[in-house]
Amino acid sequence: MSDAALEEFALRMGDNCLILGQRVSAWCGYAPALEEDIAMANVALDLIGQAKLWLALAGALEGKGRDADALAFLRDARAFRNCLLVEQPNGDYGQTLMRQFLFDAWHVPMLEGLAASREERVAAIAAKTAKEAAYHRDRSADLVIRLGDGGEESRRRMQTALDLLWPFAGELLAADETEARLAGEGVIPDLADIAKKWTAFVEPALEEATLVPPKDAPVRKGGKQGLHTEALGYVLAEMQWLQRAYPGATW
Amino acid sequence: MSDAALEEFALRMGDNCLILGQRVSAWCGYAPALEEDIAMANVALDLIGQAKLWLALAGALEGKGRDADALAFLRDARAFRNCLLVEQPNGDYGQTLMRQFLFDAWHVPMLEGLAASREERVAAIAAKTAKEAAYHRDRSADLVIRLGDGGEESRRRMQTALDLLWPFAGELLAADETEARLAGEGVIPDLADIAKKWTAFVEPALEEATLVPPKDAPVRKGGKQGLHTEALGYVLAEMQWLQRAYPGATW
Amino acid sequence: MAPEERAFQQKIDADVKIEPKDWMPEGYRKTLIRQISQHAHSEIVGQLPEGNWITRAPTLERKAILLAKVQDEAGHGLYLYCAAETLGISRDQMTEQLLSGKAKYSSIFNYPTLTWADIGAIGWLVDGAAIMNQVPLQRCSYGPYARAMIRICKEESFHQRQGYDIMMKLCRGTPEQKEMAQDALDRWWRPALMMFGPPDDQSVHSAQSMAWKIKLNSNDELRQKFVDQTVPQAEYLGLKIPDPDLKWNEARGHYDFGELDWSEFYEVIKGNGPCNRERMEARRKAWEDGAWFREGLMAHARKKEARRMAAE
Amino acid sequence: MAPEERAFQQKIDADVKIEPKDWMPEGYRKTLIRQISQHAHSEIVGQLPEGNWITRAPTLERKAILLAKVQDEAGHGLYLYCAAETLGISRDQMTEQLLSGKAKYSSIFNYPTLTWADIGAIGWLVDGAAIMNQVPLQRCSYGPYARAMIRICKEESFHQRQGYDIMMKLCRGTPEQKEMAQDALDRWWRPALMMFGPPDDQSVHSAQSMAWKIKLNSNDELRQKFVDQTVPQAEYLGLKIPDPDLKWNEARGHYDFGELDWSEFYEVIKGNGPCNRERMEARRKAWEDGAWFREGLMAHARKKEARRMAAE
Repeated sequence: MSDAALEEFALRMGDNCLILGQRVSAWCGYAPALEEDIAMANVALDLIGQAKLWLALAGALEGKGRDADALAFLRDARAFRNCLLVEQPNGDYGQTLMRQFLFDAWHVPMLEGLAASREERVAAIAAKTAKEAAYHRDRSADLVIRLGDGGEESRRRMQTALDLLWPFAGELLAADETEARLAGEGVIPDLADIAKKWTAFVEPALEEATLVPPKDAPVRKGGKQGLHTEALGYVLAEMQWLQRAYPGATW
Repeated sequence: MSDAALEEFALRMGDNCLILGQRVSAWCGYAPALEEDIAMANVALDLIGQAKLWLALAGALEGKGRDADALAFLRDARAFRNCLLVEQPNGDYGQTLMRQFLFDAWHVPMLEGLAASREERVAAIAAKTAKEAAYHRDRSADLVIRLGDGGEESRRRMQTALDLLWPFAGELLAADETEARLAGEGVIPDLADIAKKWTAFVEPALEEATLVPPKDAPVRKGGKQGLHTEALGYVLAEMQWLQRAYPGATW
Repeated sequence: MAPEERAFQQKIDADVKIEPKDWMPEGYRKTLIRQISQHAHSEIVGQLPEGNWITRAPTLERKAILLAKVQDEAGHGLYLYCAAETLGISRDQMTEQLLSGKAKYSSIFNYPTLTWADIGAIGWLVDGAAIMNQVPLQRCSYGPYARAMIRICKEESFHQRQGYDIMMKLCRGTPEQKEMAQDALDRWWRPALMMFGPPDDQSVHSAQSMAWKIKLNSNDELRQKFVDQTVPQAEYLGLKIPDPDLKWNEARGHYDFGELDWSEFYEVIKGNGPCNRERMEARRKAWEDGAWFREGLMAHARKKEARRMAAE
Repeated sequence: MAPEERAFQQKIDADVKIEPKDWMPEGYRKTLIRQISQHAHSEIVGQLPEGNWITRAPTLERKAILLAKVQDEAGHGLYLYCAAETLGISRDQMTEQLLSGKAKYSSIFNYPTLTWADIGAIGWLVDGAAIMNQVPLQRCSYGPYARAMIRICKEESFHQRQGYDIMMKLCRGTPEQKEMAQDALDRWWRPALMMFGPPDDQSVHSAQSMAWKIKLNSNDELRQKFVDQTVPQAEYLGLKIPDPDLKWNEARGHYDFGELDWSEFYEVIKGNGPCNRERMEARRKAWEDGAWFREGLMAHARKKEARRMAAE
């Protein structure tokens, strides 16, 4: 098993959690109901916690003494490996929920599959985090269904969110060379299998929500290879500023 | 004449130009008409140019080898000396124009007064920049008048903008100790006099615009002493990120 | 005094808790609603100044701690709204009072968080002062409020320790970090002391509230206690309290400290603090932008109910 | 061929400029409107990828230069819209065609600017390719377009030098900066080559446009010229062109270079490039958010006119 491929994979997992956690955390105090403030903080908290675990693993595999914070706060955009979906702007609360739903529906089977990884450190992180991911998935699916099959405006907003975000889902579901190799080695699950599970979860939920995925939308991807949208740079500028403004300080 | 007071004053002038220029520059490509894209870029360009002059002077007076870029890109929020008005968010285009109008109406008599400064370096910068400031002032006043005395929606938006921003104008018009001392030494004009000129320009323009300043609005201030609103930190994070991400690089 | 009112007061004097279904004087109910909802609103608005640094926290650990803290505050808001609801007011009514400006929240949240050290100072000083105010309220006469306080105080003391820990890291850090810590103390010290309310001789409502045991200590008493507790903590950090009149008074066994400028306090209460407008705008925007979400959920609930009825 | 059409073609063959009031075939008018408005739209949309770095430019000088450049682009948009208007279409109509997706703009602007080096690469490569396209158009048969091109080309060559200067600074800078420059070249090289349009054997409209002198060189001819010009510049910077097939062909006196993946080009044209959606959304939002502004100014103009009439 190649350490470089595994390091790359750990970065992707960690960056997905980090960037989505960062996005979600911006809702604190601004959500549409107090319960949602609490729930969003909870999602962000779990994601940041998971980011720490994956990035620590990536740093250890790299072997250059970079810890999770160094990776989170001192890389430039091109070195980030998150998928494009998670860096998309929060938009309205419906877009935030839809982004979460599409991500969670991938995250849960992925973590469940990873829990059976031949690589112990990967299996340990996945086993530790799969349950909280499932909890968030159930919650985001429930809200997508209720708002889709809700009032006229909520349905319209959720459909808009789906149209907007659907093209980004494909990136999560298709393996590149790194992932194909790791799957072959039993380190990560086969992404084709994850895609099936994703579809099996997402399709009935959207149907219940009375929402229709856009037809023939081309997949937008590149994040896993560090080719991001212009949105990421701004996320990083804000997130990293303090670390970079006081280099070498401990906090 | 105290170099420290003059340095402080040069910082204030420079930071006002820098932060307002930074705010305004965010309109590039997003203004409501092509002519406005061009005009906003022009305003930003002149302000950034002025910021360079003032900050270079401040750095020279400080005498620690910091140039204009070091001051612009490597200070934290508490060390910035711009007034609160210029750091206020762009809002809609009406708020951007109103902010500009209230600032320009101060900026022009200030620069005209400074052109007669006993301090040559100050007089030189002021003489060099007063004309472009007057040009911007005439333009922002003209637009405020046309939009205030325009349609129902444009009037409503401009009045909202005035209500929002009026409380920040007072900070520009009242001298603190530093400014009182410098005025006494003939380095800068008397702010009471500037305030009169400001009012003499602003009042008839607002009247023509059919806009009414809010009554008894308490003055919001603190920026000149480095006590900012929470908005500034985000402006700096974005503006400074690249410099800080690659310390010591030349560009 | 009517017999039921006498019985009520006797229960209070005997430290028997008043529960939602018990008889209570209108003034007691109203005062409690005002006090509890104001406290709840403070938790809600209090998310904003700290939330301002979540996306810019300097490490993942600090980001997580801050997220958890802000989440706790929202949770406290929730308990407190529930406690107030037992007195016959709905959460929506309270929200409306907050957004219309009719209800108040703690003035401290009208100050901006300008540096990361402010997050430390808020935990240390603001949560410290809050605990000082709240610990006695665990014994207050109204059962639901007293019980909410027990839960809240436990979490708050955790927050205070985390805030102090941030300050400690800064004070043991680089000179710039230490300066940042001192600057935060300089800005938050006086507003924190004002959290105990105006001096006793200017304080209204106090006597009745004390008799009802919904206020258990005087403002000045708590303020003194806070100063006595905090000064040694500042010394341990190596920070200087920004008060030239501060000194230990051997005779009183307390620290003497300088007069506070109460005109600032009243200005902030009137709405003229540094961030009043921004705080209220943020809450209003959250509420208005979220209207479609709340309505959507209600529409779904109605549909579901209609379907259930149709199926029966 | 009708006599007026023959006269028209003779003027063109004799290098006499066609002016707005002259007779012209409908096809000439339509083709020009399409070409000029597409060029104008490219300038407008082209503000966005570069504008993306104005607020993050690394020095005040670079910020000013970039601002001036983006301002120039808006200015070019303005000249070009004016040139197109002489052919009987209004700016609002053209804007509507852009926003509805009916009109195109240069595909290159559907790629994102991910680092500061992209600003250098755009100036060097994208403006370089644009100039290569535009220089011959200074001699095109339609007067207003030719004159706009003269002005535009002068400014563009300035922009190209500034872009090259950014690249130079990066390549002479830290290893990280040099890596950033190479990365930008790697990403922009192929899209820049595609700016000259599909290979000649796939290109439509070309023969007629050449006869009308609104297209003066073939796509492949200009592309070759661009490669020949740019390769030595890259070498001077110490950067490697990302094309394994690139090599000097002594016999041809030109560089040979690898096949381009035209399927990507057609995907981007179809709307499926990395930023098509964001670019159009940004333009639409600017237009819609600005509606009140434009209407307000018109309302004022109407009022003023009414007052003037009343006073007469």
